[in-house]
Amino acid sequence: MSTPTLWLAAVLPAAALVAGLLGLLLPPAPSHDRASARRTAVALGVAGAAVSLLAALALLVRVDAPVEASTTWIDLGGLRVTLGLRLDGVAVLVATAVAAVALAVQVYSIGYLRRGPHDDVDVDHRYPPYAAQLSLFTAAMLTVVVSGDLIMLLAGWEVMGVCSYLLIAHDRRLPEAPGAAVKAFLVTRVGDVGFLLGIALLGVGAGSFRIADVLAHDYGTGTLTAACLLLLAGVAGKSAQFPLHTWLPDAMAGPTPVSALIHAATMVAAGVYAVARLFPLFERAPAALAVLGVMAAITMLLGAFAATAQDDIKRVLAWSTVSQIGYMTGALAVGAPAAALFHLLTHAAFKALLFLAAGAVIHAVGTTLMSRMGGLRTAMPVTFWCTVVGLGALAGVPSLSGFWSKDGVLAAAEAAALDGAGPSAAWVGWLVWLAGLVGVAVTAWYATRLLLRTFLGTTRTPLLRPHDPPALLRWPVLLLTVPAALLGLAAFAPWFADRLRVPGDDTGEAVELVHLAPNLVLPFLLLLVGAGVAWAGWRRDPAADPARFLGPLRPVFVRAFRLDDVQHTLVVRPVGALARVVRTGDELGVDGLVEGSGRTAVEVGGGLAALHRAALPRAAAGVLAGALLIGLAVALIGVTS
Amino acid sequence: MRPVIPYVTAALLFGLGVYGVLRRRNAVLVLMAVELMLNAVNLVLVTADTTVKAALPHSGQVFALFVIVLAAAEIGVGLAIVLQLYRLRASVTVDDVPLAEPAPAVTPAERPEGAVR
Amino acid sequence: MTFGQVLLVAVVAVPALGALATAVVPGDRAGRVVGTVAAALTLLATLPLVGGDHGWFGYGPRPAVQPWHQVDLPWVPGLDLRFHLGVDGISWPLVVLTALLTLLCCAYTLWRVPTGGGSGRALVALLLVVEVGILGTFLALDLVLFFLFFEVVLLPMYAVIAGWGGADRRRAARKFALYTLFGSVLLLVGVYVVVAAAGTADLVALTGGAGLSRGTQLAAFTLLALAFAVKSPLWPLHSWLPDAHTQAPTVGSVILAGVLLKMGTYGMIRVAVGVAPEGARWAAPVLGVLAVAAILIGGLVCLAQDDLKRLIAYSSVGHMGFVLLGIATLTATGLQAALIGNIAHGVITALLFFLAGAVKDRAHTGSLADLSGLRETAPRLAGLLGFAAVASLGLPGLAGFWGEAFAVVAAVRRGGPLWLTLAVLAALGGALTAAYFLRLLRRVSHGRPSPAVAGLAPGLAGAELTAWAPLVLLALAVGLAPALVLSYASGPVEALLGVVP
Amino acid sequence: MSLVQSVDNVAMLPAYLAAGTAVLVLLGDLLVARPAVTVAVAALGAAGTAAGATLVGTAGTRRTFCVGDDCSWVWGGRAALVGAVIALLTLGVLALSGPLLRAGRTPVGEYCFLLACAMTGGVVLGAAGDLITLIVALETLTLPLYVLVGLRRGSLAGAEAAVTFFVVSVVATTVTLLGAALLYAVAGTLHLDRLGATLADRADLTDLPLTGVAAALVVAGLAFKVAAVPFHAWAPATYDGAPLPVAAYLSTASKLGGVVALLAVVQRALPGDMTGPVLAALAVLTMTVGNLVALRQRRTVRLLAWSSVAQAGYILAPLGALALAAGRTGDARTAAYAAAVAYAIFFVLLELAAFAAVVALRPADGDGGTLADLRGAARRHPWVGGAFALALIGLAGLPPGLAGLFAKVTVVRALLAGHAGWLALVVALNAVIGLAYYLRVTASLYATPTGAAAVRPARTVALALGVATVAAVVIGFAPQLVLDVAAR
Amino acid sequence: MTGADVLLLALGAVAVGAGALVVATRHLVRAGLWLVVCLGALAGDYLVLTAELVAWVQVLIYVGAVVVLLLFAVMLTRAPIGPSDDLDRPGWAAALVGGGSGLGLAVLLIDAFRWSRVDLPAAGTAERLGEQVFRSWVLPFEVLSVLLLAALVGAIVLSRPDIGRRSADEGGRQ
Repeated sequence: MSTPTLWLAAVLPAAALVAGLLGLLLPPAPSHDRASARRTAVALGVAGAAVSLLAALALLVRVDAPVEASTTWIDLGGLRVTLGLRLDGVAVLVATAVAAVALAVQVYSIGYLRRGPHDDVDVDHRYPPYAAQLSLFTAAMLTVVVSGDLIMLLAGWEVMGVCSYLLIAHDRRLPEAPGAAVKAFLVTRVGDVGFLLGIALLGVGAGSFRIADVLAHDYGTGTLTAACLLLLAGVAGKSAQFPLHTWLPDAMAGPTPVSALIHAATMVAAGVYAVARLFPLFERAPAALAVLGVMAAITMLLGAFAATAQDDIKRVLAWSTVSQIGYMTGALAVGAPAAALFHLLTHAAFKALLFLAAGAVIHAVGTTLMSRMGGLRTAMPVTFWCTVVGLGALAGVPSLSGFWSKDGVLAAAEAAALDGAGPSAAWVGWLVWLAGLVGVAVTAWYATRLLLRTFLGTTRTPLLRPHDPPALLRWPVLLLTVPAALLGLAAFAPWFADRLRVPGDDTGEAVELVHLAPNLVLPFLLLLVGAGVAWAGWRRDPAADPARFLGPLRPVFVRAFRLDDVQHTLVVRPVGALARVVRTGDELGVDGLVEGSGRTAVEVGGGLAALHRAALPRAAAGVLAGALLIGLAVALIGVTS
Repeated sequence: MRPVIPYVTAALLFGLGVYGVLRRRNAVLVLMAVELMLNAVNLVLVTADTTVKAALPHSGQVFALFVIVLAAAEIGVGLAIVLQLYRLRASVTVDDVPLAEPAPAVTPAERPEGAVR
Repeated sequence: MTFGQVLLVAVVAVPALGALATAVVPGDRAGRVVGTVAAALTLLATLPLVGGDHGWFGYGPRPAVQPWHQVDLPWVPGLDLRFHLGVDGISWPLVVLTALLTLLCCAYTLWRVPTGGGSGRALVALLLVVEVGILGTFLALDLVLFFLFFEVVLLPMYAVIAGWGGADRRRAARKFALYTLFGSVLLLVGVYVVVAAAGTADLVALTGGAGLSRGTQLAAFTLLALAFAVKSPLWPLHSWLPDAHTQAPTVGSVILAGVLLKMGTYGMIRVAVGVAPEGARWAAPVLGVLAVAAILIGGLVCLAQDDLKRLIAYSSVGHMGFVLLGIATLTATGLQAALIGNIAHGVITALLFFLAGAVKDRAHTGSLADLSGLRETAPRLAGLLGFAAVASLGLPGLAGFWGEAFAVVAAVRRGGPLWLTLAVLAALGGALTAAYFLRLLRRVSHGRPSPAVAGLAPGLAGAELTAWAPLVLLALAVGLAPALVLSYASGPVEALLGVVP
Repeated sequence: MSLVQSVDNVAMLPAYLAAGTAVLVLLGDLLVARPAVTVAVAALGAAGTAAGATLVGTAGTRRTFCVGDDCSWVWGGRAALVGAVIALLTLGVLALSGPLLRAGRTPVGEYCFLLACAMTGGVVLGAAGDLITLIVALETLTLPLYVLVGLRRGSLAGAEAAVTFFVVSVVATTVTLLGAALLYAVAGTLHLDRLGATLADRADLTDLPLTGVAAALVVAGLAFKVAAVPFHAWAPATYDGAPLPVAAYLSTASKLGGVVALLAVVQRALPGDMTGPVLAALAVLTMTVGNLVALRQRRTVRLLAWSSVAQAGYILAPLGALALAAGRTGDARTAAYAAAVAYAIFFVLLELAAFAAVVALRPADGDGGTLADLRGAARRHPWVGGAFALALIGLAGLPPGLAGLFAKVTVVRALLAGHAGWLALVVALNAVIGLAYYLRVTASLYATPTGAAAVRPARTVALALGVATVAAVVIGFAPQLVLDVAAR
Repeated sequence: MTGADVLLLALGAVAVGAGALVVATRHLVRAGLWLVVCLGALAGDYLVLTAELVAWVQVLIYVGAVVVLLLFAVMLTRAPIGPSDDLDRPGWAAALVGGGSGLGLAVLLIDAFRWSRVDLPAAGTAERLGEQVFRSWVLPFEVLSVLLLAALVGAIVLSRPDIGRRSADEGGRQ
């Protein structure tokens, strides 16, 4: 491996990391020199992301074959932990996406976290730590991407969790923000328990945590299945898959750019990426893939249906993320990692675009509720058109990026279902395929609804004078429109497709991302149906919400099938109660025993002392009785022995 | 001669002495009971001289002599002590001699100050 | 005497003499300065210890303990007691940590003496005596000497708590003293069970069982493990700790949590496992189960805790549970995890207690209900608290990760249904750790400033930064480069495990 | 054959010195009639006795008053140790008596004379080779103390203490005498070594229940002297009523005498399988009850008294190892005896220091007072308070009171050498209870003072305290000194 | 049963009976007198057992000195001459312990000696005993002298409270 490549790969996370660490040293509080602190923070954040992006682009050019380098980090009693890089096409592509989105978010944040027009409070008085945390977040994700060692991957993985926690809790005006942040971290952390155990199983089996060693090791089926299932728990947490998806919608309490970062390129992508990275292991564990498939199918539909009823624009997008990640994991489940990764990339582009655009809307109208928007098309044309592109890609409008990648997923599922292709069982293919198809229609429905409710019709808050955002906000959105629209076409470029080849795939066949076949029509038809129904509903009464047609299902969908409540009832409350019980038990039981023995000693002492609260004869009696008893005992022992 | 006769006499005398020590309230009577016990010991010692093949003849009787002297000395001092007590309290009832300090006069509220802390 | 031997003796003698000097120097501040200088000199003396003979170049079987330097002088032959000190890869990091923390505490005391009665220099002198005991415990290679130093710590620490602690300090201090004495008298009996059976108290000779019968080993391990379990503390023998920590002054908590508890875990590795390996093998499942119980119960209690210092104290129960789980696995991985967990916990919890002390000193309350919005008024303090909490919950890349994650890995490595279950439960305990620390941060850092917090000055004193910065850096450094701690330990650990049947 | 036993006067020198001291004090008091001279004579005599005991002891074992192989007087290492220590304790107590004697309500001459008589008893006790000498010496040690205890003029507590001590002591002596008489009736000899040999040789005697009971009665009677439970109830009342220096003497020299007497019969005369279980039971009871009751004491001297009851338990504990067959092997026995002696030496030193500190902190001629009276004492008198704290911590058996720590270690080691692990555990757990009240006293020494005026400690008391403390520190670092002399 | 046995039995019965009255009578002074009877009977026992010197010393010291001393003490403490009701405390414990020890000892002794028979040894005359004391038991004899001296001085000190005051005055003068 050539040294420059190595250096570039190291720079990739390091640049952001350094920027982040330096940023943390800046004065966080409002103080007399905060203007300069903010400037420094901005410079550091943007520079970190930019350098990372440049490095990623350079690597994109340089890396055409997988490269790997590692050095021992620490050897724990025969278990080798390495500090290593493992670069292949997938890694470089994902890294590029991450860095690009990160840069866009950094730039966007400069403008977004200024004083808002409808807010007297100085929102960004803690900008330096915010920017630094963004940088750290990026660095962590990039670490996950380039890491050649499971422990190192875990490091990035967990740091991401912490950063998400910090960033979601950033906004001090929102009372629900800290709770959402804690939830985000905790739910993913619970998943990470499985992830850690899975890694431990793999590492212990191979005697090393290096991914190459792990992939090369021949595990027993039981171990492998267990390890893969455990890894899936972590994946479910990070990638917001059922049943650990509940944190993601709540995480919308964070500032919108943070949401963009989390949803587009970092947290949620990490799970999919990790599975793809270790795909050869999953291929050998069909049971795990089946579980993944079920999970994916449920998630797809769950997310899609939940998105239909939301009023909060960010929550619609959040649920759509849940659903789209379901497509990716579905692709993985049917043995098409390339399709999953392709969808990941296109999703990164259009979801970042959508969030930043939504941010622009929120910025303009000062609310996230669609019921208070409407008719913004004229006031915000740029934002409107960008959103149209984004939503089109999301829904899978032909020729936009999402169309191609979603088609890839559906085609793979169809192949698995009909032809039994891929490593998983046919029923998994059927499940994913059917769920995917339904999902297409529903996605089209809620995308249309979002567009109509937000931009068309009449304005519902007439006092506002919304306008397109300033340049700092506009340009990132505009630039993201390009990949959101066009990235799908890259699938036709062999060099691109080839880069999405996962490690286990050494067949040498060309990676086929797009299947230009008649059955492309089927999803397109479903799309039209979904969009048409939504449009029809809106036409009947442009002021009303099309979601009203959901009828009694609406509240269920709003609450996302009440899974939050289930989680609260089944996990949160029992744990809290258990904690109180254990605390009481510890204080009264364990400590009570200790204190009690002390008290008992004192009591017994008191009792014995009371025995001595007597007159002299008792002392003499003690002597004589003692002698008598001892004599008696000795005599008896003497007689018996 | 049946040595068991004086031995049992001694045992019974000792028992009577023990009973007296424990029963009597008057310090002088207690001392008398002690004398009974000591005499029981002496009887054992003197009788033992007849029963054992001692390395030194008459050791028991010698010991008994020493015990008599010892008892005399103790009674002398003991009576002086009892009389001293009588001078101070005008009573020689041993039941009035406490073993423990008088019951605490401090209130429970004060206790943590001095005792527990 | 070689240079290394001089250093070894100096490491114990300098703080002892320093304590004396501190006590007799006229003037309170002068005394504190003298004490701090002595602590600094001690730290300086510990550092070059690393430059010893690390390898084993001789012929024949590898001895289980190969000190880099050692001093071996007769003391009380009638009690099988020799003044035998030595340092190796297992003890050296702990020695340095002890010296460092004591120095930081002394320096901190230069700036602020806790209110409550005693003079500052008496506090510094007591801290130095505590240091003597801890360092001696880590360095002792004679069982009886080990016990002796183990006991030295007790009363000075009692005095620190009782003299400078919080409102309920007397009771807490008494509980601490009596409970830990309960542990150390068991240690005494255990030590002489071994010595009486083996005829020697030399740890180098004893390590590996030294031909002790199985029955003796079981008895010895039970006694020794109980003793160390009290000190560590292992659930359910932990209940002295929350009270002591809550009531102790900041520096007392720092020393207590930072290094004093490590005497227990160190003893468990070096003495209990080393001397009675067969007993260790026999008791490992029980130890493992209790360790996991400690993790879970510590976590759950923290989750329902409403006092800052008490929460941190209970968190120690959980963390020490991970360390003991590592030891209980009796694998090289587990022991190394325990060693690094020891160091990490020392650094991080010391920092946490410093911070909790700072919060409490400023806001005059430690109740979580009365604290909130710290990041609004004192952002740096809140940031550091966040850092420490995150480090403590075992974030990879910071010191706490290695010990906890690899204790779990070690349990997985040990294999079998029991250990796998323990691994799963311990990993869940890790999630609990996150839960209560996040709850702590949410209460203290976020939200609107409470009345107690509203008036805080945003800045930090220079002394505080001086005391904390090394800990922050260490938490990072050990996290990023665990080899700092473990590179010297692998040899001794392998050798130790080489003798475990 | 001469009419009178041949006498080795060199071997008898310590006894002569001790008895001579008594006589000289009496004469000096009669002829010179100056308290200072009397005290000086007594002090010189005590010092001379200690020196003589040591000198004669270093020259090897000397025996005299022999009948055949049985000797009534054996001046060996143990005797020299006991003699020297008792003489030194007498010297120390004399120093502590300074304020009491200067206060003027105590007859100086008689006080010193009685003390010297008691010392004579103690010196003879260590060398006694037969039961008669042993018991007579023990009485000589005790009888003057009845008087001394009652010497607080006009104090009802003092008179009551004297009566208590006297009555219980007489009863206990009678029990001992009965045991001795029965032993004689069984074995036909009164010399300890011969008794031991006889009982070891003749299984028919040891099978007799009477023999066991006789042995038990001797042990029980002697256990009274060390205030072992259940023969202890006199101790707190007596200590508290007696003048402080006399209480100090009772809890150090007198207790040491009891230990020596017990050891003499247990080691030389009685078979271990008879005495072992008795001693083990006594040890367990003694330390546990002593410690538990001490938890509830509010008067300083009573607390010390109960603690010294508990300490007697630790002294007896190693002998409890004799209860087991493994504890009766040669090495284990030797270790047990040596441990008991060593513990006793460590203990009397620390106890003397503790009493010296109490004397120093209390007004002359006062009693021990309550614990509340000691509040903040260490802040008013840092050195005295520090020494007191050190002594208390030593009694608790913790560093920095290394002497006490090594004492406990010695006991535990001896017990484990005798495989009496359970007894070692009891000792260990009792040490925990012990710490509870020692800590309470120590902590109250350093508490905020309540404002009582500071009393300036007398010079002699300070000297005694200083010497005892320095000695405690020295043997704390070099316990081998004590272990060596104790093992002889 | 020889004549000696009969004598022993008779004297023993007298001694035990008198002893019982010593501990049971309600007259203080009579207790002293019964003690004389008991001690006298014992002296007779000694004579039968050929311990002549001990018997005479018993009569001299015990009956002659100790009992007189005790009676003086009874007088000095102004005890009532007639019967008094408050001499005893409830007696079950005392009876238990006293009876237990007396009977227990008796059983042990009977168990040890049964109905064995011994010949009486040479008489313990003053000459023989003196020889024994000075041949074999000089040491305790000497120590006892110190004890007696101490007892003497001690008894005087306690009995005369003015001794302390005198030295106090001297201390004051110096």
